[in-house]
Amino acid sequence: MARFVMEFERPLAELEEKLIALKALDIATTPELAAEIADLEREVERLRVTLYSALSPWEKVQVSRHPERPKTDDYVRGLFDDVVELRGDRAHADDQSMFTALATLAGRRVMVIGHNKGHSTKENVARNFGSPHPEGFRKAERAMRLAGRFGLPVVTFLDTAGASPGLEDEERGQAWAIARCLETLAGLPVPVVVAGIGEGGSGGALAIGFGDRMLMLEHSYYSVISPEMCAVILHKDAARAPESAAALSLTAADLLRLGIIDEVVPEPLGGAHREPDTVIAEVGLRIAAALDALAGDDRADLVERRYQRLRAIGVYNEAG
Amino acid sequence: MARFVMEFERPLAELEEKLIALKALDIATTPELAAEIADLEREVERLRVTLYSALSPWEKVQVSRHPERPKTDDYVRGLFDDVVELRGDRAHADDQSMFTALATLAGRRVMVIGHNKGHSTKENVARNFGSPHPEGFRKAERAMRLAGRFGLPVVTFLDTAGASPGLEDEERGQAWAIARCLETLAGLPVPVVVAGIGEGGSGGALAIGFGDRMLMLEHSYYSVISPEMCAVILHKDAARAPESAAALSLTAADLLRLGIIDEVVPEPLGGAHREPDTVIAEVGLRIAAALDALAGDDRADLVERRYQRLRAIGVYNEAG
Amino acid sequence: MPINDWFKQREGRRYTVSGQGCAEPATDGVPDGVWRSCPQCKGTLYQGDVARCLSVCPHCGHHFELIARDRIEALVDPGTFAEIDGALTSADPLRFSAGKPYGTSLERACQTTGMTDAALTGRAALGGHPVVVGALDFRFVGASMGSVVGERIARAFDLARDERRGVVLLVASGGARMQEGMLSLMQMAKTSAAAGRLAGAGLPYVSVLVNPTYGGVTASFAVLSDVIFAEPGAMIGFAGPRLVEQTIRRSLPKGFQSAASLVEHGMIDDVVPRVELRRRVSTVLDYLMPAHASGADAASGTQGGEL
Amino acid sequence: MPINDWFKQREGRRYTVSGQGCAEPATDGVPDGVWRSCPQCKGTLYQGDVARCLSVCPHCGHHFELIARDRIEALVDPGTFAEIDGALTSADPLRFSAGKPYGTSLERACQTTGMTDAALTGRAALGGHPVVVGALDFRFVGASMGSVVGERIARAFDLARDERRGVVLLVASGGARMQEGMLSLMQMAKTSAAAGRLAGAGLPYVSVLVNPTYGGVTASFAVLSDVIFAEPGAMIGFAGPRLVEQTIRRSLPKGFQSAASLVEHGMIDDVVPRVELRRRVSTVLDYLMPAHASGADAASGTQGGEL
Ligand SMILES: [Zn+2]
Ligand SMILES: [Zn+2]
Repeated sequence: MARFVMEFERPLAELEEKLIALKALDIATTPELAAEIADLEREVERLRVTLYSALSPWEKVQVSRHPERPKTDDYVRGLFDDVVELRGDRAHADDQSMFTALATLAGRRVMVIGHNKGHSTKENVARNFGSPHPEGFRKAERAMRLAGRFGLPVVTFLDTAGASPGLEDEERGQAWAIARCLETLAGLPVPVVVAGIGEGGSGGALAIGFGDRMLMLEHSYYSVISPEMCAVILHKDAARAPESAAALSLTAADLLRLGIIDEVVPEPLGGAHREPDTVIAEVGLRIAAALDALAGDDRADLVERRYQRLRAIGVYNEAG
Repeated sequence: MARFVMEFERPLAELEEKLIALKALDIATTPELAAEIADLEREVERLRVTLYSALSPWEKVQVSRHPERPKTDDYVRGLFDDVVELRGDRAHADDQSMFTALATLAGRRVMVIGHNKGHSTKENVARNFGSPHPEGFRKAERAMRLAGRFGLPVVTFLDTAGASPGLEDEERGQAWAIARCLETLAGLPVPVVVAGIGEGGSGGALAIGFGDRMLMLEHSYYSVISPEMCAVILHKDAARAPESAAALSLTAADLLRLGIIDEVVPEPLGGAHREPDTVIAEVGLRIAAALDALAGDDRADLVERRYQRLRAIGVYNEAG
Repeated sequence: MPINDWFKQREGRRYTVSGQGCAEPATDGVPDGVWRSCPQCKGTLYQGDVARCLSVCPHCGHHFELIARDRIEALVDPGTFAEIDGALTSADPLRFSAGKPYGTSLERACQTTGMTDAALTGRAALGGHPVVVGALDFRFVGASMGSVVGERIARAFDLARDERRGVVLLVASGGARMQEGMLSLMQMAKTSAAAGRLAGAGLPYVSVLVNPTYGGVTASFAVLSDVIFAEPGAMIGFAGPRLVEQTIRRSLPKGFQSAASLVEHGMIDDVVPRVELRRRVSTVLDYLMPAHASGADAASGTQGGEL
Repeated sequence: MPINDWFKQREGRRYTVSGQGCAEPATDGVPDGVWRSCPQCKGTLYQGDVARCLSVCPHCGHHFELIARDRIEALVDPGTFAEIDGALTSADPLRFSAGKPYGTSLERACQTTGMTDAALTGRAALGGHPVVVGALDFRFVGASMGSVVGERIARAFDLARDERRGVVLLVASGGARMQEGMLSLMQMAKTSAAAGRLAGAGLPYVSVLVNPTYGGVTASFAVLSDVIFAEPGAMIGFAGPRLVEQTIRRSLPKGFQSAASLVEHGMIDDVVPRVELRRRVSTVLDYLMPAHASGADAASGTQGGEL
């Protein structure tokens, strides 16, 4: 399968194709070819570094949406043992866009909750492209409550463009389902570790997207609104999304600076999909460290500290 | 509107019609008519007493289903002030077959929860003839939890043929919704007073149908299964419901004897629909007395005592 | 009261909560004043009549928009509202300049509304119950929730918890305030957490959703109340109707996201005309306020002498 | 374990819980024995092969009915099951004689099953965890819940709460036992209350629904568990399919009330083949059992010396 090419990668992809074409020629008949290939190889390498080492916010958004980027279930498969998936909201449906499971990370028993995009079109349809319906949030809330009752730390993986905005999603109380997740997560008497691994779209991400330790992959994003929709609102033109992406301060680096997240997990040149195993292992290490750091804390303290952390978020002036 | 005539009332209804016809004749032209009318009036009165003072279980079931029998909302209208109806399960729909409201009984603030049959065909369609869908039980559970959180005693009115047995009711988890009601009601840290006012059909009635003080109108019933369905299972013949009704021990008197309920509220000759105001007032008096008796109790004691009450229900042998 | 005495006294009482009604419109002897037209019945109305009816059309019942302060004054016991946290003002933490600069929007909103941000909160009494009350004003940047709105709402819940008050919020909003980026989104978590702590303290919270209530505000504190009412005609949802229409690629059913349809879908308790609101909310508080929290000095705080 | 060491050790581990598998069917050298035919694949099976696979067809995976004791023995740690409350027997409190006299049904059920009523309960260890385990046997009056079943289930929960054990129930039932009238119906409330108290004590409860589970048992303790599994092919619901069909006056969709459709409708966590059940439930208990409750002496009770 040819690698999916993001818009901003095209110049590089063209050079790479040219290089492949050159290499296919008969070097015996064209002796000057060797030098040409060497030149082009240097050129490709230079462009690769240039392109990827200073991704713009909009480019990062594209990387975060890369179809080959590791998904929640790749992390689960790569990191956890003794996985018991829990399914269903006990009222309407099992929403496969939200994954919930009892799982063990190197001996640490936790509850995993994550938005779950698919690896194929078929999987994506079944999982609504990772955009939960109300029953997905109710399933997540059920998992949270179970974790809270049995003292299991919660590990969440964020990877959604946002909550599903369909007619029936509205009719079944999308807002109500998200709000209940927020209230439940805030009051959970167990450690909560959040890992942003791809898209972090608005309320649908936030529903499982805050806690006691928050980490994000370097090229993942977390935003109040999608850059495209922001551009439509501001300029009536979705094509101006790159501007909006920059204005929204949605990158991991931005959010670290704003004090909303705690750490940025670096990605290999080109993005997590270039070396998924390395990235998955690194995220596993960071989550394990966060769990260990939070393990000894008193539960009431934990909830109070989480509340104070939330209360401290916001920038305003207070006169007099 | 002509009074609805129950099957077993027909002989009486025929005599009454005959009496009306006689009275319409010209007494001047037929002097012997006066004596005939007086005779018939005595006959009607004797039959009335005979018929109604020893109703069979199956006849009581018919009285309990009488379309003019006072419904939950008649009790609410007749007994309570400052009624604030609460609606909806916050997930799917507002089920009008289940009525929930904050309400005040002669100064006593309570949560009212009741199956709600309609007074007309239109109302009955809107209320599914008093048979709740899963969302009705979830609405009741929400009302219970609210009452529990704010220390409001719960008063329930039972009047349902049973939970709705439709395809979508099954798909939305009818059993799950009922079970959660049972668990919630059992653990509620407030007094629970139950009034059986009409039909008490199976799990759909039980979901709001047990508590700390249970009273039933004389001709209401409460049963593990409808007499008709029982007859179909036993004899493949719904027409043998009268036998089943007798076998099932489903009358208020039976249940008082079995220790399942605490008191039987007498009905006027012919049934509650003959003098609804009297019956409603009497039920109000009994509920108020029960609330007052339970008002001072410690909440943990209340829950423990309710559990012990449930644990004591059941008849079995224990050898050795 | 012995129940038998009460039965005797009962004569003539109403079983359900009724409204206070509004004065008859003055159709003759028209004084000089402002006239406005009703978008629902197309009638031409004397502004004075509309105002006397809490900005409800006396002919058809259409609910005109109300500014936050008027909403609060119409709801709470007269003269008991005392604003808190008025000194908070929005910063521009992201220097958000895509489109119209955020600073400019804020300045204009302050000038046109006389408010310091979209939420107005304060202590008050309601039916004699001590409450913290708040209202969002759609004129102020679409009543969107940024840091100041989030902070005022969270402080409202915290204050109520500290002083054993109920909370009553009149909510309108376009959603989270995108000009403050993730700082805005996190206000959803902050306000939801605060609402949860109030609930944990056994204190009641009633919300009233007015037209329009959408996005991150609906999906957070607005619906975490014990009882949810809505004004007639209010449109309420998470995703806006245009986005939903684009998603499903067909036109929306009639009444979609209307207050009345939300009652049918089980999401809110009732649609309450503005003129009945005070009575209804006050009755709810009669039930849900802990007995020891309510008293004659409902409007005064326990901290310092501030009203 | 330091996570880096663990990463190294990880090679070759499976990410999800796998089954124990069952022995290969003995197709050659047929010894004398009983043959049975599979209703699903129509194959003719050697009884010994079926038994070796926990009464699952080795060809198509069809799950044959299992008697309660065999279900329990197949689930718990070998040799740890010790029955409790075996001395309870059903009375005939209503002298129920419509149709076949209840007393006669009970007698026959006792004779054919060797059980004293439809529920079998006891202490056991499961994956080393102390549990109270129970199973309902459909052969005994359709595994209906009367006073004895209700009492055994309630005592199972109470015992688990007293001794800090988890509860695992293998549920099948036709519903409440109508021959005991309201005494039966009230067992729904009793068992639900008992399940709620176990939950309140922070102890886990796992239920496994097998074919068929209906009526008052589904609508009470069976689904009040923290995790709900079902056997492949199990039919589960409140109202029976015939009643539903009569109600809606059209034929039922394919798979209606099947275990697989209940997963899709969000009602149960998973369909688990019998051969994987022990491993799966034991793993759930690894997560949910309070650390101090599990130990080596899982099978022994704390009250007296009774196992
Ligand atoms: Zn008008
Ligand atoms: Zn087979």
